Formats: sequence, structure tokens, C-alpha cells
Amino acid sequence: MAAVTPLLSTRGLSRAFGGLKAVQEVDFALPEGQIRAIIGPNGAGKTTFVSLVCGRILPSSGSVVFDGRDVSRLPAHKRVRAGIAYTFQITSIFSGLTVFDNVALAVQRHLLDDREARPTAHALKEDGMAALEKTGLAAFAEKRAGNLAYGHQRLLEVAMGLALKPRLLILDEPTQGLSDGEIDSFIALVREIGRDATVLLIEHNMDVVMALAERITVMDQGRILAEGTPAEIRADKAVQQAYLGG
Amino acid sequence: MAFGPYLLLATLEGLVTAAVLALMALGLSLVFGVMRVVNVAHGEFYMLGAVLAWWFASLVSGHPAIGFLLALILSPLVVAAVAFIAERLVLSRLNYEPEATIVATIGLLYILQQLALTFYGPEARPVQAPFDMRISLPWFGYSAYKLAVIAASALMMLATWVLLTRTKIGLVMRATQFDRETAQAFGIPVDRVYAGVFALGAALAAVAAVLIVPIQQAHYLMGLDPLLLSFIVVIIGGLGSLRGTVVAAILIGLSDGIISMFFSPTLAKMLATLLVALVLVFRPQGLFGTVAR
Amino acid sequence: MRDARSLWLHAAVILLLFALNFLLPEYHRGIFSRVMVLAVFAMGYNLAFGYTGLLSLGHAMFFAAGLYGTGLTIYHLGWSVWPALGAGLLAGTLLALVIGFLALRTTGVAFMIVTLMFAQVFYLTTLYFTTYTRGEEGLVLPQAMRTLALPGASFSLTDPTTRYMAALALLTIALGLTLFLVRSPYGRALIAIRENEERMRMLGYDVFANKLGSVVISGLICAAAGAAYAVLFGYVGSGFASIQYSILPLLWVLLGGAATTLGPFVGTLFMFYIIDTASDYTTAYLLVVGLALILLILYFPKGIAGTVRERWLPWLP
Amino acid sequence: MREDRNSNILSSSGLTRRTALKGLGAAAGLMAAPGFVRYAQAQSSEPIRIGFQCHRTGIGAAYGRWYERVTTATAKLINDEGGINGRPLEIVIEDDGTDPARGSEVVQKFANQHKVDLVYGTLFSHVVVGSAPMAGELKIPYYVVSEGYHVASGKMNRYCVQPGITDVKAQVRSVAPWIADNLGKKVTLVYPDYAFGHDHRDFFEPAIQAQGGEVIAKVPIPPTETSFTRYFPQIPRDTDVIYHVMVGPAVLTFVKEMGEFFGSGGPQLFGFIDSLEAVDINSPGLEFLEGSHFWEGMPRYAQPDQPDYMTFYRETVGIDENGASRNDPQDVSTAAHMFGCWETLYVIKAAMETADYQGPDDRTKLIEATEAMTEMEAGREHPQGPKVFNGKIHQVFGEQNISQVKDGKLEVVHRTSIDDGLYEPEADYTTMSF
Repeated sequence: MAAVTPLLSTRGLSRAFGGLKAVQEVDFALPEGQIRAIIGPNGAGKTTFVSLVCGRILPSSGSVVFDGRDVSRLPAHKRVRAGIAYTFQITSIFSGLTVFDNVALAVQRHLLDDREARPTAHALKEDGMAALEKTGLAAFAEKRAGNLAYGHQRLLEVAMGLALKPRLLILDEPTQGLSDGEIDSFIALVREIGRDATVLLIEHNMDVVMALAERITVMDQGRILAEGTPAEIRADKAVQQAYLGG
Repeated sequence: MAFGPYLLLATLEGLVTAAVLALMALGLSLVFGVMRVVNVAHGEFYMLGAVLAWWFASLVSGHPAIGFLLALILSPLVVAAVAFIAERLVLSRLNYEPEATIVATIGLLYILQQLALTFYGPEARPVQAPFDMRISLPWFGYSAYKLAVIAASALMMLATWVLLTRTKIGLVMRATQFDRETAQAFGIPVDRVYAGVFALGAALAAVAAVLIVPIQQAHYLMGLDPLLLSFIVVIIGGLGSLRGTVVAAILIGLSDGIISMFFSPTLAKMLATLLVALVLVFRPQGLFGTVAR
Repeated sequence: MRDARSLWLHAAVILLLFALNFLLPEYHRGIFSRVMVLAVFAMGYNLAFGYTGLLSLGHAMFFAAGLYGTGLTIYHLGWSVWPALGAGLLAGTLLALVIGFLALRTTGVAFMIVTLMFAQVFYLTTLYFTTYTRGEEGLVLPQAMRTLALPGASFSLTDPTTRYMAALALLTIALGLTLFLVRSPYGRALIAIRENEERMRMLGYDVFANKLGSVVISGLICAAAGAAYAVLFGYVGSGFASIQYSILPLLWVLLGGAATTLGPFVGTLFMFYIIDTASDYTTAYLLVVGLALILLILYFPKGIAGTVRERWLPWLP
Repeated sequence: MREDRNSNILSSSGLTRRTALKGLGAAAGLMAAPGFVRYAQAQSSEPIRIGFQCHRTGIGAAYGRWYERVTTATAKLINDEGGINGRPLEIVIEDDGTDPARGSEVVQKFANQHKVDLVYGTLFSHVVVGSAPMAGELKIPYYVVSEGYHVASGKMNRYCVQPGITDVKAQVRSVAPWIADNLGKKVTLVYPDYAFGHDHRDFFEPAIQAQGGEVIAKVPIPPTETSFTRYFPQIPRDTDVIYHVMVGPAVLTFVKEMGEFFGSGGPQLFGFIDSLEAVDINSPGLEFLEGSHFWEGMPRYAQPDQPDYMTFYRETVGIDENGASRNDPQDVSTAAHMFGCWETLYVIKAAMETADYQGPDDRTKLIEATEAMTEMEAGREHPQGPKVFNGKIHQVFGEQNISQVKDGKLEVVHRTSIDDGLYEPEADYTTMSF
């Protein structure tokens, strides 16, 4: 059991848009159960990298291995069903539907794939409400999602990700635009999620990163610049130069 | 008839179709490109242009060219005015919501058709060509006027191209097309631009109609087929691409004629339509469009 | 709670329509039969357009596939009504599968145009095979063959009451199916695809397959309407495959209210009576129709049922 | 609730109320006359109501307008002459939009709401075929004026009759011998690629072969076409005669482009006037038709030797010597077909009087009386000429005109006999149940 295969790994992962090399030759590994943060300046390729992982875009070269299986050519929806959930950087909820229906869409996907469960109205309700309670949105279940406050919409994003019961949850700048109080409860929420799932977090707010991440990966200009514990990263000269200190 | 002359004939005919189609499609493309409005009534502006052409031409006597020129100037102007009013009264109040504008323009289609039927009547009526000349080729005869239509259409296209790319009006239109909000922020009167574009689009359809009435006749139901064809041209050509529109119009004009050399005509139409549909299926952005959003 | 309310409402509508068979004057009873069949066409269209957000301009081909699938097997092969209806449904469903598979590679306006063109090919096909279809002139199905055999009895579909009841039965099935679908997880997924396709993909949904499913079911319902039209009204002609019959269901649905279960019926009925009433008062009734459309869309942009839902009954499905 | 609306419907059609009033007046006048006492006692003076399914809008509107004018004029005349069985005739008009589905609805409306005695007047074949099933189901007589072969084919039903105009099969067979004798034996057919065109193709080929001629090429033209030049190369060089029959608004283009293509050196032309109904033969571009021949059901231009009843007919329906409206010389009539309305109404009148028609209960008697008709003499009731009715196939047969364009006018050069057009009946409606 010494050499545990990581839940997620990439090898030589690259993606170019026209002449711009957004992600170059990234080798990355994420063991099961970890909360990992990816940081880096704007345009470092963080979002492109996680998009390659979850399949929103396809790589120019390189591979993505999830749970021991090469998923590089798998379309996004199949990766999601394999256990990779992604929450959007820009809030992308179904604003015309109720909060409950938003979550129910994720729950029913999960239930449909689970051989033992069936998407009965009862099971939908139970799992959906559970995800809403976890994120503190249960009171708004019947409200139109588009009418929620911005912070709540961000939480709803997370709740949808959660309801998929993923093995890997990718959060793309989840705290952007949240108030300090909201951030605190958000940190608590992610900690709790981290107990069951592996979390990959893109985050600008260093307080959040330091509070949550077990390890940190730093990206710059499409490459991995450094990787280590929060303390190691804080001490890394190259990181300080490229990012923290400027 | 030998293959060579036959091909020549099919090509000439294809070009005439393409010339008229390109003009009409250009109008549709402008409206769609700038305003994002699917104008189902575009074919009726074409019809109105033809009907008015007959009316203006019948007002004057003397050489047929006088009546024709009068129609060529006045008919597009009147059609543009009608379109302008319709835009101000109806479309602008719908906020250019795509589905709502489809219904509204279908309503407009019914209204224009009924007015034409009531005031113009159900007959097909011709307008005399400004000149009457038959070019005798060794294998067949051909109307010189048809060749003139190709030239006139090319000229109109060129003028539109200059308007769009070389003048301030064109710049304003392109800015509005690119980003409505920003254009507004820069003080561009988006409302007036929209009404103007809608009127211009209708006027182009009317010009196409005036050119065609000496060949085909004005009839109150003449709008539907060209409407469908110009929709196809606009999409195949790629949205907002003037070059694409012209190429697609020629492609569709020619394919129709040339395929019909080899198959029974109805089968040819089926095959040509299927072919164009499949082009679109495998290249949804059209021939010259950038990837659609 | 909201489920029960909407179930009651739909049951009440069906009951009312049942009662109208006995209350309506003969002419209007006949009209209702026809409107119910065409409303099923609109309901099929609504599933693709209203709920899934697929603006097709080619649904006439699915209606016509049902019409011809049923009509030609009766006329040329002498099939009885049930197997002929089966042939119509099969024709429409298969066609929808193929067309959906191709056309769904495109989106937005390109989808609209591609469907329009495929429908045009279908229309020309009905003309090309004039030897069998009699093209635009069409075929009359012999009265004697329009007999519906049920266990223990057989009914002539040329009888007004039978026709009304058959149309009502079809409407009930289509309405029930729509209601069931839109309240099922699948229906929720379709609505969500309309709202935000990318998000659905990232929730693990195969968007293409779901849309294809929607087009196929939509095609099936439209074909059912076409097949029923053939046996109930005894006429099969290529006019039903023309572009006009692709635009009509769009119009009916938008008038009645897109993405509402009852909207298609309300819209079809409304549109019919505008034309019928206007033509009583003026020969220029198209003018009235045109004006009515514009006024409706200006003041009731969500359609009739859509406006009712928005202003008064938010629970309406 | 709908009942009281009826009055509006009638007055809205404008002519119907006038017609009805005049009819009533005339009927009242006649009833005062001694000879009519018998009728006055036996009959009610309730009008006989005829539902006129009219192509007011849609592709048939140009025909529809003239069908309406002729119908109005004929109804007025019949009423002035004392009506039918002493009862005035009232025409109720509904527009079918030249659409088969709407046509079927209109039949329903006539039968169930207007409660007319019969439905009449449809021209376009697809509307007839679309409406006929409903007429059969509602058991209401359906008198069409369509010239299609649909009625004679036996595919309609017992209620559907065509007693006022010869069908296309007979028309085609009538003209074939003359074409073979006078224009040439090698014929190329140009026709629209749908049912109407296919009828011409299928009926003409055997007819010309019987005369020792042959069809050397067939050029079908798709119905959505608006430009035709590219099809002309398919016409073989050794063609003697081009037989052309096109309908719809694009026909003028067709004829014009044919002129441009062939110039003066082309083959002979024989066309069906259907192409140019409601179109002035002197329209710009049609000059090259000079010298070519046309089938005409009834001559458009007044002929020098025409009988008095034809002159009377032309005056009554309001057309001048050029076949245009007397109020507007630009408004050219559909003379070759619209006489069928006149004759059909007179057939209805005759059949009703024979059957002693009282009301809807006598509808089957009316059909039987129509079926029993055989010869119809030329005259006021049948200005187009003598006719023979075949009750088995519900179809009438008449003489046809072949006219030549001379000095921009159509001059009748030959009149076919009824026998030229007769063919073996393929059906027998009289054995079918009501």
C-alpha cells in the first residue's frame, strides 16, 4: 500500500489556443482525499488546466488519468459520471428554475447512474434537500435560483457539485465576490466536503488557500512552478518572485 | 443540345438567380447580423418592391426605360419607409426578442400579403424591361436584360460593400453589430441604427425585386420561395460575411441549374437541397463564418 | 400539492372537452375534432421547441411522415387502421431519429435552417413520387377503410362522434404524455438543457443524446397527429409537408404559450377561431390575423397560457 | 349563438344579400303571375342556399375572383327568371384559401353552420380532393367546376359531381388528333411535375400514339421553379410541337423565356390556356406567341360567328370582346374555365326541378336526378356548347376549342367534337351507396 496510485494524474498535458500556449507539458498528481489548491497570477493557465481535467476542452497533447483510467478522450459528461465534478468560475446556475430543481438535476444524474438507487421523487427530495442543507440553502428550495443573492448563487453552484457525490470536486474561484462572513462559512463547508471527497481548488484569496489546502500547486505561464505544503510554498523564493511578492 | 452550350446556359441562368438572390440575402444578412432579428417578412418586402415597381411603371407612358428607372428609384424608397415604420412601431417595442420578432414578422407577412391582394389583385403582372434585346448565340438565344441584371446586382453589392466598409455609416453599423451596449455607451444612437438597418435591408430586397420583375412577374405570393432561399444563402455563407453571402448565392444558383442537367428537375432540387443541408450539418458556421456563438 | 392541482386542472380540461361533444353545435364540434388533432401536432412541436429550446422549422415533415405512413399503407396496401397507424408512427419516429442525428450537430439559427431544408427535401419527395402520392392533389382514403376495430366492436371514423372521441383520446394521450414527461427527471433535464447547455454537460448529462430523445419523442407525437389526421379526415396531400405546416405549429405554440402543457391546444384553438371569425366579417381576413398576431406578441409575449402562468397561476406546468 | 351570426355572414359577402333580395323580389313577382300558382302553393319561398367554396385568397385567387363574378351573375339571372322551383337562389361564399385542409373545414361550415343545400364551385384539384371526403361524410352534394380527372376516376364519392366542365382526360384526348394532323407528330411535353402535369402526360401520350404520333421527350418542371430557360435544352431539336401546360403565377415567365430561347425559329407551340388565364395575351414579352395554338374551354375573345346565347352569356357575366372586365380592360377574365360555374348552376337548377327538390332531405334525389342526365343542348343554359353527361362517372363531356393567336387575339380555328374526348369509364358511382 506504499505506492498509492493517485486519484488524478496528468502527463505532458498541453493545450494551445492558436499561438498561445495556455498549458504546457504539465505533469500533475493528486492523491485521493487531499484538498489541493492551485494558485498563480492571472493568465497562468489554471482554469484551462482544470478544464482539461474535467473535459470541457480537449488537450492538444498529453493525457489525463483518473482513478487509474485514461480519460483524455472522454467527453465531459462521461468524466462527470466517472466522478469529476466542476463548479464554474462564473456563476452558471439555471436561473429560471427553482433552487431545488437546480440541485435535483445533479441528484437525478447521480441516482440514474447508481444501479441500486432509482430516481424516485422521494429519493430526489431526500438527496436534494441534503445537499441544500449542507450548503445552508434549504430555506430557499422553492425560490427561483435567479432571484437568490449572489453569495447564495455561489453556494448553489457548490451544492450542485456536491449533489453529484463526486470523488473529485473542482472548485474554480468559489469565494470570488463573497463577503468575509460568507467566506468563513464557506471554508467550513469545504473542510466538511474534504472528509468524503478529493478537492481541487483554484483560489486567489490566500487566506482561504492557507486555511484549506493541504498542498499547493503554483502555476505560471502554463507551467507548474512549484508544489508543496503551504509552509513550503510560502518559503519558496521562485514563487515569491513570480507571484506573492511580485 | 451539346454539353458545352448546355453548361453555358445553365451557368448563365445560375448567375441570374444568384445575382438576385445575393441582393436579397444581403438585406436579410444585414438585418440578422446587426439586429439579430430573423425577418420572416423579408420576402414580402421583396414582393412589395415588385408590386410597387409595376405600379410606378404603369404611371408613366413613353419609353419603357422611363417607367423602369422610376420604379428602380422609388420602389426601394417606399419599401424602406414601410420597413422603417414597422420597425419603429413593432420590432423596437419587442426589444428584438428572437421568438417575439418571428411572430411579429409573420404577422407583418400576412398584413402585407393581404394588402397586396386587396389593392393589387391576384394576377401576375409584368413590367416591361428597359430595353428589349435578344442575344443570338449559335445554340440558343438569350435575353440581354438578364445579363444586365447580373451587372446591376454586382454594382449594388459593390455599393453596399463600400457603404459598410468605407463610410462612417458602415462603421457605426459594424460597431452596433459587434457590441450593442458598448456602441450605446459611445453615443451611437442604436435605435436609429436599427431602424435604418431594417429599412436598408428591405430596400435591398426591393431593388432585387425591381430588377427581376421584367423577367418574372409581380405577384402577391412571390415572396416565399426567395425568402427560404435567401435564408439558406445567409446561413451557408456564414453570418455577417458579405463575401460568404455572395459565394453562397452563386453556389446555390449554380448548383441548382447544373445538377438539373443530370437528374430529373425535381430530383435535382431534392439533391441540391440535401447537399446544402449536409454542408451546413458538417460545417455549422457556414463557409466563411467564424464559429457561431 | 402543486402536482395535484395541475392534475386536477388537466383532468377538468379533458372532462370539459368530453362534455362539449354533447353541447357544441355541430359545426363547432367538427372544428374541435380537427383542432384537437392539430393541437397534438403543436404539442409535439412544443416538446422540442418549448421545453428543449430547439427552434425547428421542419416539423411538417414529421406530421407528414405520419400522414403518408398511414395514408399510403391504407391506400396502396389495403392495411387496416391499426397497423397503418403503426406504420405512420414508425415512419415519423425513424425520420425524427435520422434528422435529429444530423441536425442536432448544429445549434441556433443553423438548426432552424437545416431542419427547414430537410423538410423541403421531404416535401419535394412527396411530389417526386407523384405516381404513388398524387403530389399536391393528394389522395382520398376510401370511407369503408376508415374503420377502427376495437375488441368487440368496430367504429367508422367518418362518424362525427367517433371522430370527436378519437381525437379527444389522442389529445388525452398526448397531454398525459407531455405532463408526465415534463414532470419527470427527463423533462427537467430537457428544460435545463434549454436554459444552460454547458452546465448540463458539466452535471454529467449527454446533451446530444437528451436532445435527440426530445426530437424523437417530438417527432413521434407529431407523426401520431399526422397519422390520425389521415384516418379521421381521409385526405393525404403534400400540402401538409410544405413550409407552411412547419410555421403553423410554431405560431400555435407561441400564441398559446411555449413550454406550457395546455398552451398548444389553446393556441391552435385561438388561431383557428381568429381566422374563422375574421373571415365571417371581411374578405381581407389575413389582415386581421396579421394584426392579431402582432398585438398578441406586443401585449402577451408569453402567449396565452404563458401569461396566465406568469400573472395568476405560477404552478401551471 | 351562431345562428344569429348567420345574417352577418351573409351580408358580409355583399353580393349575397343583394342577390337574395332581388331573387325574393323576382320570385314574389312571379308568384303573382297566374302560371305560378301551382308552385306558390307547393313550395315555400325560403331561398335555396348554395355554398360557394371560393378561392378568394391563395394561389387560386385570380380564378376565384372570376368564378365569384360569374356565380353572382348567374345566380342573379336565375333569380330574375324565377329562381329554382319558384324559390330564390342564395349564394353563401366562404374562402378556402386554395388550401385542402381549409377546404374541408369550409365544407363542414357550409353543411353544419350555414346549413346550405349543397356545396359548389371549387376549381383547384387539391382542394376538391381534400374536401370531397368531408362532403361524402356529411352527405352533402358537392358540385365541382375543376376540370380535374379526380371525379371521373371514381376515387371521390357519390356526392361529388362535375356536370359543368369537361375533365382534363377528355380535353387532352380531344385535341390530340388535331395536333397530329396539323402541327406535327413528334411532340415534346413540358408540364409541371405534380399531379396536374402528370395527368396531361399520362393522358396525352396514348392519345397521340393513337394518331400515329409520338412523345419524344418529357420535360417535367418542379413546382417551386420560377425560372425555366435552363430546361429548354432538354427539348430535342427534331421536335415538331411543344405541348406546354403550366399553371401558377410563374407561367408568364415560362412563356416569355421560351420565346427568348427559341426566337422565331423554334418548333410549333401548343399550349393549354390555363397558363395564361387572367393574363393579357398582349403583355410585354408574349409577342412570340403570335401564331401559336391554345386549347380553350370557351373562347376568350368574342368570335365573329358566335351564337346569340354566347353573346348573351358574355354580356351577363360582364366581359368585353377581348374577354376582359367591362369595367376595367386590364382585368382579364379566366374565360376558358369560368363558364363552368354558369353551366353547373343551370345543371343544379335543372336537377332540382326534376327531383322536385324541397330541402336537405331530398339530397339523394338531387344526386340521382343529376346522374340521370344525359344530353344537354347548347343554349342559354349551356353557352359553351352541347354536352353529354355520364352519370356513372359523374362527369360531363363537351366540345373543345383550338385557337390560334392572330394579331394579338385568340381566334378559334377548330372545334372538336364530343366524341373526340370520350373514353371508357373506369368507375360507376351509381352502384355506390349514399
